[in-house]
Amino acid sequence: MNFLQSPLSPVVTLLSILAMGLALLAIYLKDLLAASVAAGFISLVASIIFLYLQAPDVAMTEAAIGAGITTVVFIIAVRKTERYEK
Amino acid sequence: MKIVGEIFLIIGSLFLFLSALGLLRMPDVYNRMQAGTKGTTFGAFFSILGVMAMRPEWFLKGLSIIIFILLTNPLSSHALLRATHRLGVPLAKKAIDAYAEDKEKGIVEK
Amino acid sequence: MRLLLSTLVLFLLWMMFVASLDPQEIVTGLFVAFFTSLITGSVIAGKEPLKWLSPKRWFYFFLFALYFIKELTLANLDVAYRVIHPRLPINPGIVRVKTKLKTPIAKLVLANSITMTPGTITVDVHGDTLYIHWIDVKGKDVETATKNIVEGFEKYLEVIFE
Amino acid sequence: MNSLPLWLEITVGVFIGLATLMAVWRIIRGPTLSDRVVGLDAATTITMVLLVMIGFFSNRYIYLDVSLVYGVLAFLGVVAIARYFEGGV
Repeated sequence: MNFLQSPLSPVVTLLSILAMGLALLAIYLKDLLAASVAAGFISLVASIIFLYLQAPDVAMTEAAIGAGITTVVFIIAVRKTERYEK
Repeated sequence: MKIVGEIFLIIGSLFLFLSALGLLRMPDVYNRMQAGTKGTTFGAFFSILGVMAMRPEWFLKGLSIIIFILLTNPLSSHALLRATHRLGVPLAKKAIDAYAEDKEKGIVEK
Repeated sequence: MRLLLSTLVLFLLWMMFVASLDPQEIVTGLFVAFFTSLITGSVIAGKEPLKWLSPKRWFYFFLFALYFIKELTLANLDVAYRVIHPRLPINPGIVRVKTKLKTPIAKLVLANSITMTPGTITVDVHGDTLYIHWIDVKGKDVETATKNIVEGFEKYLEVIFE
Repeated sequence: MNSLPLWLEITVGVFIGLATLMAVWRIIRGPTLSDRVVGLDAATTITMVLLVMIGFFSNRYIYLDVSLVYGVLAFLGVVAIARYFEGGV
């Protein structure tokens, strides 16, 4: 149990690799709205990691900011500018 | 009580798995949404019911999560499907589409 | 009357979220529920608050909940069968159905329930017509679809909300 | 406290992990944007269950609050994207 909740446990490593892959996807996508969907998923994975490392307050803040506010702000920004990257 | 909770946990996670499989296999957005909405709602319902059966002192909070999922999951799928149809994403095969017909006739605004 | 009812509903919701009987929580909850219902009371309680008190409606609500859980289970067995089957036996399409319900909240509950029944999902509501995506279309005309999809729920919802 | 047998923990973990991976695959591959949002919506519900499970295994009541807050805000995000499609926001 102690090993499974250290910062180097296999679960945390796998989740971090997943978050990195999605971050790369968010960089290479040309459709900016799809990139913001991928960024929303990154905050979801980060929230799971924080909760797994026993920090529920950080996880709650991450969920609030990453899932709610960031997606809405990105969408408003895309609406003001343009949707596809050149 | 513990046995019941374990069985509920297995049923719930199995249905979560099946709905994600449906998300992978179905041919178009509308059918994917069918599998995604129904399966995840049912899976979450049974998993949280299983947790509630094993920890009776968590009953109220689990009940509020279940009610919340039952209310919001259909709502978001409904909003998303309506917006998708408005974007003009076609149905899978040669399927009948009464909604598009009524849009052509002008009964529903585009 | 309306104020009292919405305060009570909001206070019960608050107690469900905090789930403790500490006097501090109860006093805070009463204050918050009262001031919230000053602003939004008419939205929560509706036009006729006496509807909330009739036991017949609550009994039918209980029956509706049982029927809903049964339909939800059937829906998921149906989805599981279609997903596991190697050839994906689907025949999708969007059909119209008509409903007899009038009030907006009844239509909302009907649309949400249809989303959870076997193989159907609501796409749009327009007046008394609902547009429904059906995974296995059995008949194109309005009567067959209405008979298959809506009628099971309508007889409960008519008593509860109308 | 009553804890689960190991095989059951592994079974539940494998099922939920595979479900998350398939939703991620739908987010990566989806031909249209709607497919990606459907994947995000399903992944949100799966993650809510996963957060409740982590709370159950480590026996902390406060973890259920994180799940509830996450559900509320992710629902808001999906509805905001749907409003964008219809021309609103």
